[in-house]
Parts: sequence; structure tokens; C-alpha cells
Amino acid sequence: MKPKVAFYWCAAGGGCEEMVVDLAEGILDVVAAVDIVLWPVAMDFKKADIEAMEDGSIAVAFINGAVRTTEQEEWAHLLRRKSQAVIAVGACAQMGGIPGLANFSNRAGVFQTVYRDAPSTLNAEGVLPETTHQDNGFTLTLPRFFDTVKALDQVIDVDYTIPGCPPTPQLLSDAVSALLAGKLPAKGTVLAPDQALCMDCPRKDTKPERLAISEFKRPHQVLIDQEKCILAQGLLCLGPATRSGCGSRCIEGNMPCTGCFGPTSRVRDYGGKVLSAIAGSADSNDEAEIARILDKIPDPAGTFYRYSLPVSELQRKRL
Amino acid sequence: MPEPFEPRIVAFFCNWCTYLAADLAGTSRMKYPPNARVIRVMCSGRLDPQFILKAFADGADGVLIGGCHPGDCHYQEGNYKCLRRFNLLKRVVKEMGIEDDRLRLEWISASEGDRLRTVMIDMVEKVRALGPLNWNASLEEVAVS
Amino acid sequence: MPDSNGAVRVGVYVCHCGSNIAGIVDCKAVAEYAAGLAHVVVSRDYKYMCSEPGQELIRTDIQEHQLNRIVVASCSPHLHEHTFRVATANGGLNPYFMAMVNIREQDSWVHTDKAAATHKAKDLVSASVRRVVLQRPLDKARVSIDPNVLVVGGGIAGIHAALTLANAGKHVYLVEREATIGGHMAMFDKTFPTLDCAACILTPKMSSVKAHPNITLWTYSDVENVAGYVGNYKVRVRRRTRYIHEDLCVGCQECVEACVFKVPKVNDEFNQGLGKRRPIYLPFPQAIPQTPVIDRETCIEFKTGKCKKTCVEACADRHAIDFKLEDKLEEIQVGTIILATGFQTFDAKRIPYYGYGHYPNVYTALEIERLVNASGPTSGEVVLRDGKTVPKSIGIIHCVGSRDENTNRWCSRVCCMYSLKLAHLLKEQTGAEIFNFYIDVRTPGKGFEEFYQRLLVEGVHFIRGKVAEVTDWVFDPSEEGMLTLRVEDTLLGVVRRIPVDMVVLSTGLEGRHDAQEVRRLFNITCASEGFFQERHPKLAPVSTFTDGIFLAGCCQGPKDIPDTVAQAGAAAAEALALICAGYVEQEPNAAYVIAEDCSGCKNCIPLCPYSAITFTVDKRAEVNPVLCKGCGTCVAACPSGSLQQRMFEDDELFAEIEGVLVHA
Amino acid sequence: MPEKPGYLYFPGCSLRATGVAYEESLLELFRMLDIPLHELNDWNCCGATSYMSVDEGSAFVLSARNLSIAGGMEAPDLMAPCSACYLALRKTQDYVSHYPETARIVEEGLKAAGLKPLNGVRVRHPLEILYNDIGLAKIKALTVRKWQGGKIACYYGCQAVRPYDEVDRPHDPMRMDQLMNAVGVETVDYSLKTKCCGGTLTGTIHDVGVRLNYILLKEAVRKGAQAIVTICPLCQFNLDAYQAEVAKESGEVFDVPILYFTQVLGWALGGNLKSLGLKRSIGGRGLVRKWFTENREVLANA
Repeated sequence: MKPKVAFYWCAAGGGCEEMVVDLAEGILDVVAAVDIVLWPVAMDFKKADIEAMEDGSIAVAFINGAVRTTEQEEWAHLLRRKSQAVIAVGACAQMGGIPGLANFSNRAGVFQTVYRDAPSTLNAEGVLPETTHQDNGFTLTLPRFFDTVKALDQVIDVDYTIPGCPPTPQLLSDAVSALLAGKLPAKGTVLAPDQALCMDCPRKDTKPERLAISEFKRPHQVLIDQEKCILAQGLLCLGPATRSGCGSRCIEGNMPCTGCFGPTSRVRDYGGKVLSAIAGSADSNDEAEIARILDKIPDPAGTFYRYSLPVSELQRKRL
Repeated sequence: MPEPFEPRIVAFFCNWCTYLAADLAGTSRMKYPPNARVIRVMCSGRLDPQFILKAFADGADGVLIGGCHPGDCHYQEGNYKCLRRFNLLKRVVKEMGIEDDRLRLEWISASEGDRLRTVMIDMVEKVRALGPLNWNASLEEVAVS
Repeated sequence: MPDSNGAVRVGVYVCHCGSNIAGIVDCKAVAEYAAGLAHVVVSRDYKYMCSEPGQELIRTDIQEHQLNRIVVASCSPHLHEHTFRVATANGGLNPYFMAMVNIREQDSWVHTDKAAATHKAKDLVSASVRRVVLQRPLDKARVSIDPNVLVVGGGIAGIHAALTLANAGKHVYLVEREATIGGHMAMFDKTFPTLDCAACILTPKMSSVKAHPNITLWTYSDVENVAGYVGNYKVRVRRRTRYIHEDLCVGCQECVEACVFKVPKVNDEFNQGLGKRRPIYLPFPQAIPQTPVIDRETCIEFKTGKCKKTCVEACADRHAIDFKLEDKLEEIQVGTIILATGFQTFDAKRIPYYGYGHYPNVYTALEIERLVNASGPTSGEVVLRDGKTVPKSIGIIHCVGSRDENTNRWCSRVCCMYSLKLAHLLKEQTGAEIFNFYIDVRTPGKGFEEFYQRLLVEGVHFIRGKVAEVTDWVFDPSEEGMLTLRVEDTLLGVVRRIPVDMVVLSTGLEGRHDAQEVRRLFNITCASEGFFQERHPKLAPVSTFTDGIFLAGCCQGPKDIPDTVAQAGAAAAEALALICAGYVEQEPNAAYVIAEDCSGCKNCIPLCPYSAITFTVDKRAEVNPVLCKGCGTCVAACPSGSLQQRMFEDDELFAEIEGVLVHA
Repeated sequence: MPEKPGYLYFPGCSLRATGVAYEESLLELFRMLDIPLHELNDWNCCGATSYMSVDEGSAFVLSARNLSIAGGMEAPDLMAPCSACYLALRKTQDYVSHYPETARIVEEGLKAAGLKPLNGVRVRHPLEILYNDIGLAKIKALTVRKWQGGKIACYYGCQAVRPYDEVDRPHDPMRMDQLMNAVGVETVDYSLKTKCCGGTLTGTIHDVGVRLNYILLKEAVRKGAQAIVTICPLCQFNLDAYQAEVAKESGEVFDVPILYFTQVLGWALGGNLKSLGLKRSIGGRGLVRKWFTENREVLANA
């Protein structure tokens, strides 16, 4: 009998679904090898179907996305109960990801922006989502939206993690085949190499030994040299602090690494660490000059915690 | 009745200047409030921003960093490296909603026991005025929904 | 030796330090609290942990209770860390399985609220227990000691230190900034309280420095750069040129006599500007070396290029004089360094109301030393600036610049005695009425008080009171043409006006004006007064916080000649101790790269001030443990957490942070 | 702010009473220098020394009221020619910035009066303004009358130079001497230049006050000075008004002109003789007439 596999999405951008689709023909092998019992984006299963299943009857649940609503919380717990193994897929599930940036605000702030202030919003009456709503005798409900976005393992116990925004199809199929072969590593493992991206960066050799940055630049401000180390060109490439395994996709696209694979296992707070490394390269010992150089880094908190705010030491902004 | 608020301050002092200044304050029997808990590192350059963030996350109401005066670092330039990180860390910490006076960097040389005393007094007073930071609790209260 | 982090068994020891700690911190409570902490097997409080029985306690507990971690809560690690590491090692454990908690200097001595101080002690202990659990066994690295020694400063301190070391068979480089060694002592006339002539006891030592086979003497030279570490210092010395070949010059001084300046016109520094010298000169007759110097600023040849160069003629076939000579750079390798850079006297101009520089007959004590000196500008004749009048009355003001909030707060220690000495010499030579104005007369030294009594008998007047001003304001016709000292005589309780012919300002001692640069050059610390700071005021008075660098003489603080010589001997002995041991053990706190984790991002390389980090062929960073001094700056910056520091590992520090905060 | 802001001017009580000559000559001098002075709106007592010693708190508030008003006016610096005013205002500013308690008292006082809090207006003395802002060179260049009078002694007194050292060096001030030399006046080395003029003692313990003046006059004359130049109305008044009594007490007759440095400078720069208050001093009228009014000689460069 083929092992049962579930795919679920929480708060995410859909990239992780894309990743599955990006398996291309490979997906057929997956379908052939496993029995998909849940995949909201592609197939129609109901919550009841899953609830009806026996606990632990699903071999592995691949869950992407962060947890920010009661519905997502319920699904996470449900799948945990029904599955032998849960694999957090993608930066959102692993660290909160882009949705995690909402932790600089709270529900009220998010609603205000999204349903009222955003230039693209048309909402003359300024209606905001309600958890329950009466409509000619019927009670309509919506899941409750939390003030704080959480990573999956802040809600349920997670067995493995596949990092990335999104992860590469390769990482997924590796995981699946490891699963089929019953060769999964120790619990808690992040299924990607434990060194930083520079390790296999194609431009590694062009990075100077004594890098000193006197002016930080942003991608739209310069014509980025295709060959040279991007950080050495003054752009905030977070590769030195970011786990490899992505195949240097951004670098290949001549764009700096923004850190979606998160830190190595030896770093607790990604933002704090990368901040330390970057600041050290500021080329001055003069207080005013140091300030001038670092002024060129827009929104430091948002930049360094782009994907990992919910799992950082401080987790969210204090309001 | 509830006890008056006593700030909890974690202090990171470099081994050669500020830690010695603190020893000197002791040998000179200077008095200052007992709120700070000193953690010794060889150089302010050893301070990984993760330590400071961890201290706040674990319940410190304030963090004080003490190093050698510019130009006086026992390791030549460690304090400058600290200064660079501090500048950037300040910006991030501010973004997270932590007031300016809660995170402080002071240059205090081995001979400045009295300066150490004044800084301690001043820091404790400023943080006391700000009230508890109490990070985790403050997270819960926004998280309730 | 158990070295696993497996079954961890911690012993905690809380020291009372008599009442020093126990007076404020409830040591018993702290020990009881510690007993409840994870991994703690034994927890005790004891009167004096540093005592023999205290250390024995640790040793026996380790064996009886199979302890493999030790926490001692007592004084500053700067004082007793070594002691307790040894105690730990004696118990058969790796000494680095010990952690110290500072509950004296940074707790009981600075706080008054017992409950709060005890709470603080508990938090610190909890932190150290958590930390010690994670500590790794470490071994000290050994660094060999180069037997050569550098002594900086050729005053009596430097001279004595150099001779002591040279006599012990070690090679010494003695570097002096001036053109001669001898320092301030060479300027003094007689020395208190014995009144033996300074020159007579100093010059023989000076010549033996010159003659000693084990001493390389470089005068007119500056230390320009110091690199390396204890046992292996690389030093660059600039030997400023005298424009005279030291090896060719025979010291006949004929060039000096022959100088086109028949009459000396240049202010003579050695005589405090009271006398004149020529552009080519020897600082003073007994100068060592006996090689003259040509001073560019005033020499006609350098100013115009049109001098008759009578000096060169006089030097004749010896060809020692060469206007083309240039500075010489010497690179030397030494294992230890003794700083004996001395002091400077307080600038009397900083106290305008004493009129120095305004009224010609106000002198500094150092000027008087030269004035009463037989080889001085007036050949020992004490006359006023007019060059003829012998003073009939002299006022000596003590504590000028010392013991004063507005100038220097410290007591300069030697002024009372040298004031008494000068009072005696001046009276002896002029028979003048002499008034000493003092705050307190401090004579704590062998034969000092007796000397004071002797002066009282000699009829020298002592007026207790701080002089308000020295003025030429005439209130009574008898004051016409004199300098009047206005002072409150605190014994009589009246304000007095005392007119005199000559005023002597007993200026205090202070650190050299360039003490800060020197301090940075040698990477040591300065106390706020500008004197170099010793490692410990009592237990390490000649050591500094930089291993292998020692202090001698007044650069560490004001002291008289006997104390200076004693300290110079002590510094020499400390250096010898290192040299004889042949090696020094280094704190094993170097940074290290976890090779398999390093991504080779090179971020750490530029951060190291000692270039201890290199990029290897397999494209990873590598730390040279000998060059690494253990600041940890690179560790804090490693973006992938692949750099760590022994003794200050990330997990150890995180554990400490948790520890101090865990109990609200 | 106008392109020539000039200075706010705080006359204080003395310059409208015993020190009229000071005000007259000061205004004339700044007219010659073409620097506008704006009298402080609705100013009040500076809080003066005696009040300070009786009720410091109220004195500070009183003093601060002037500073607060100054804060709202067109020029940044407040010039207080009377040494007592200068010190009182300067001290208030200092205490408010260094002692929270004083700051609180002053803040409450100002609030009660509906006044703005202090905004760091600079309190300054004309001696230091002339020395720093205008400068010796310019003064020298603007000099048109040639001095033919005798040597003078510059007398600084206490309040302008102590405890604050912004006006001149506390123990051996020289700026007035330098200004005098700049306009060709020879000064003597006057050792008592900062000693006490008797202050208010002349009014309280009269004989002591008179004796102090005697000492100052006697020494100035001994040093060869024929006149004394001051920067403080109280000093000027004491030295000038009691010369007859000094003679009575000491048996030594003095007839020494006691002038304001602004009178000498104003004269040298070609000020209107009638606007320098030269007729107002008591001592040495003869000399004053001879030196200032009868001397018609002007400098070549004029």
C-alpha cells in the first residue's frame, strides 16, 4: 500500500505550491509513488475527510505557510494528529517568512492598512473582516486573525524543515525519495546543507579578503557587475549568513541574496548575526562617519528579519 | 502592596577597561544601585548582537555595554567594531519598540571607577523612569486575540 | 581527569572574605540557593576560600563527591582566578572547569542593601553554574621568552634596572630620549636627607652603563613602534642623529669650544634656561655618552649653510662631525620591556597668582637645584636674576600644583623633603632668612623627620598656611622692591604679609605630557592622573595589564630616589623571573574556526587586529592560535556561527545571560 | 533675523543711576562701531547679588524672567554691562542647566507668569564682546584720536571675571589692558586689578570699604598710573565717590579719574565728546578735561 501524503498551505504566497508543480514530469513519479490525501490547491478534499482518518494514518504532511489565523492553527493541529511526520515547507512555515513581517504591527494595524489605507483599496464604508456576520438570518463566520504571526513549529511539533522562498523542487523530491526509502535523518533536521551560501557561490573567488564598505547601495541604484561578489559591490547580499542549498538562484540572476533559506544551525537570531557581520564591514572608526555609512541601509530591521522575524529573539515589535 | 519596580540590567563589560573600572569602584568602596548583572567578555568587540537581543528577550529591562575609550582598546580596535554594530543594532532595537535609554554603550577606562558609578546610577534611574520592559509578557498581551 | 560534559557534578563555594562579603551578602543563603540549582552536588559557604584550608575544601570535595565542575563566588577574577584554577587542578580536574563569581568588588563593596546584594549574588552564581556546566577542558599554550630586555628611559630608574639585568647576564637595550642618560637626578645638587651629592652617586652608575658589555645604550632615541606579545616583542627605535659619529667622536669637546658662537647664546635646557649653551653642546660635563649634539634649530650651518664650520676644523682628522648624517632606524627583538620614562614637574605658570614668569625672582625648585649646584650656571653662587644680588630673604612655597582641586589632587611625595633640603642649602650658602609655607610637612621616610627637626634648629621658619598670592603690591614702604607673600598663618590665626627677595615654588610631579601616546605605544593603561597604572596597587606594583611590560620609577607615580631604585630592582627581577622560566603560559582563549562549517566568506579576516586569520587553500578561514590574543571580535561577526572562542563560547555566554535573568 | 542682529542690551539699575556715564559711553561706542543694541523689552531687576544671598529661589526666577523675554527677541546674545547683572544672569543660566531643583523652581515661576521656558540665550559682557566679536585689530584700525594722557591702571574687579572665566582669565585678566593698548593708551602692571573695591561695604561697614578703596588708589598711583579704568559701575562708583573720605582717613590726597573703558574706547574711536559722560566723574576732573576735551590731535590714519 502506498504511503499517504498530505500537502497543506497556511499563510503563504503560493510559491511553495509552484515548487510542487515545478517538479514537472517528476510530479508523476511522486503521484505514482505516494497516495496524496490532501492538496487544497489541486484537489478537492474536505476537512471532514481528514478528520475521519485514523490518527497517524498519514505518513507525512508537507505544510507550507505561517500560522496567523485560527483556521490555520486548527489545520496544523489536525494534520499533526493524523500524520507520523510533519515537514515544514518554505520560509513561512520555517520562520514566519514574508507574512511574518506583520509582526512589526498587529491585527488592527494590518486591517487598517489592507482594508482602508492601501491606495489600491476600494472600501468606502471602511468595512473590516468580522469573525461572525449576520446576513438575513444566516450567521456567516470567518477564522479569527491573530495579532502575531507564528512559524509552524511555534504551533505544533515539526519533524523536518525544507527551507526556501520557495524551496527548490530538488529539495522536495530529495525529501520525498528519502521518505520513500525510509532514510530520513535525525528529527529536527533542516533538509539543506549547514554551511552559508558563500560556500558554493559562483562568485566566491571574487570576494576580496579585506572587504570594507564605505557606501551601501541598492540594486536599482547600480548596474551590478555579473562576475564580482555582490556584497563587494556595496549591495546587501546576505549570502554569508544564509544557509545554502538554493543553488545560488538569486546570485545566478545577478541579484543579492535576501536570506530566504534562513540561518545555519549554529545561529539563533538570523537578523542579529547578519547585522553584526554587515556592520563590521563599515569602513570607518569615526562615530559620525559610521552613522553616515549605515544610514544607507534602508529599514535595517525589515531587511535583516525579512523572513525570520517571528522566530527571532524578540519575535515581534512591542506596541 | 506590589514591590516598587527595580530595573533588571544586564551589563557586558570588557575585561581590560570597564570590568577593571568596576573592580576599582569596589576597592574604592563607591556605592551604586545593585540592579546590574555584569557579564565579562575579553573585549567589547566580542559582543554579538544576539547576546543583547537575548538579554532583552529573557527579561532584561536594560542592557549596558562597557568598553575601552576609542583609541584605548586593549586589542587595538575591538571597541570600534563594537561601535559599528551598536549603531546598527540601535536602529533595529528601536524598530522593535525598545526605548533608546534601555540600550547604552559607554566608554569607561580602568581608572574611571567614579564614572562607572555615575553611569550605573544614571542608567538605573533612566530605565526606572521607563518602567518594566518585561518582554515576553508584553508579547502575550499583544498576542491575545 | 574527567573532561566529558556528560554527568556534570558541580561544587559551589561562597566566600565570606571575613566580613568583606559576608557583611553585606548573606553567604549562607546564597550557598543554600545554589544547592538547589541543576547539576549542583555540593554547595558551601566558607570564611576565606583563598586560604589554604579553603582551597583544600575544593580539593577534597572533588575527590569525595566526584565533582567535575567548580564555581567559586568570592572576589574579582583579576585577583584570585589563578588561585582557584590551581585548587581545581590540585583536585585532579582541568583548571578550566572552574568559574569565578565576583561578589566582592562588584557586589558587597559597592552596595548597601543586604537583600538586594544577596539577590545579585544569587543571580551571578546561577549564571556561573549554568556556564561552568558547558565549559570545556583547556590547556595553556606556552610561549617562549626572548632573553633580551628593552629598558625605556635612562633616568636613575632605567639605569638601575638596566644594570641589574646586565649584571645577571641578560642583554639590555637602554633607550633614552635626551642626549644623555641621568634624567632628573643628574640635575639635582644634593639628595635628601643625607645630603650626599647626586652627581657623586649617579655618575659612576652612568659610566658603568656605558661600559657594560651587556648594555646597548641608545641616547637621543625614541621608541617608534612596538609589535608582538610577551616574550616576543618587535620594537623599532629611531636614533635621531647628533650629526656626530658616536663611534668616531672621542669626546674631547674641542668642537664645542671651537663653535663660531664665541659666547653661548642658546637657552641651556639642562640648566633650566638659567644658563646658555652653544648650538653644538654636551648637556652637562659628566654626560653619558660624552658625544656632543648639534641642534639644527640654532646651528648656523643648518640655518644658512654658510657657517665657517670651525667645529669641523677642530675635529680635524677624526672626521666625527658630518652634517649629512641621518636618523637611524633599529629593529630589535626583546622578550620583556621595562618602562622608566619618569615624570615632569608641574608647570608653575598654571598658577598665575604665584607670579612665575611674571616676577623674575620667582623660581621653580628645579631652577634652584641648578642655582645651588657647583657645576650650575652660576657655579653654585645663589644670586637673583640680575646676576649679582644675593637674596637676604627667601620664601619657599610647598605643594605648588599638588593637593589642590584646581590643579593636581595628589601629594607629590618628594616636595616636602626637597623643600627642606633646598631650605638648608640656601641658608647654608646665603645666610638668608628662609620661610617655608606648608599645608602639612610630610616626612615619612628613613631619617626624614630627623632632617626636619635639624632645620627647625637651624632657624628656618615654618608657616602653616597655603599662600594666597605672591605680589609686588606695596602696602608698607618696607615692601618696596620686594615680593610679598600673602598667607593666612593658620597657627597664629592671622593673615600675614611676608616680603622676600626670592620665592621658590616647590612644584609637584606629574605624568609626562606624552604619557598617553607612550601608553598606547606599549598598550598599557594610564591612571587618571596620567601616571601609568600598575596591575595591582599592592600585589603587582611593577607589573602592567600587558604581560611582559613592567614599570619602574616615577612614570608609575611620584616617589623619591630610594623608592625608585627599589622599584627598578623589582621590575628587573620580574623580567628576570620570566626570562629564567624561559616561557610564559598563555590564556587558552583563542578563537578557532570549525573548518567543516566555514563557508569561506572572509568576513572575519579584516576584523583581526593581529592578522591572525588567514584564508586557506581549501577556501576556508583559519586562526593562528599564537597570534590570536582572544578578543573575540571575529567570533561575534561570523555570519554562519562557524567561529568560536575558547573560554567565551557562544553557548557559555548565552547560558550566563539566561542565568542572570532566570530568577526574577 | 536682520543681517546685522547686534546685541540685546540689559541696562540694569546701575546704568540708569550711578552708572549713567557707562551707558552713555557704551551706546556711543557701539554707535561708532555701527552695531545695533536692542534694549530688552520690559526688563526687570537682574536678581542681583544681595537678593541672591537672601532668597536664592526668587532671585533666580526674577533673573530668569529677563532671560525668558530675551529668548523671544531678535538678537541671540544678551549684553549685560554691569558686572553684577552679568553675574546674576549668567549664574541663573548656569544653575538652571546644572541643578534640577533650581530648574524646577524657575520653570514653575516662569509658567506662573505665562512666560516661555529658557532657550539658551547667551549672556555676555561688553569687554568680552569687544575682544572676541570685534577684535583688537578692528578697534586699532578704527582709532582716530591720539592718546596724549598719562598711564592708566585697568581695574577688573570681581564679578565679571569670577567664577565664570568667559569674560577674561579669572586671576590675571588682560583684555581691558589689550584694548587700551590697541587705542594707544599705556597701562601699568596693576597687581590689584581683581581685588575687592569694597562692594556694598562702603554703605554698610563704611570704614572697611573706604580702606579697600584707599589700597586700590594708592597702589595704582605707586605703579605710575594717573587714572583707573573699570568695567563695572559699582567699582567705578566706589573708587570715584570716596576719594575725599579716603583722604580724610589716610591723610593722603588722591585726585584720580575713575573712568569706564567704554569712555576711553569711545573717545579714541572719535565719539561725540558730549555723549561719553566725561563730565560725570568726580575724581581728577582736571585731567579728564586735559586728556579728553582739550586734546584735539587726531591720528594720521584718521
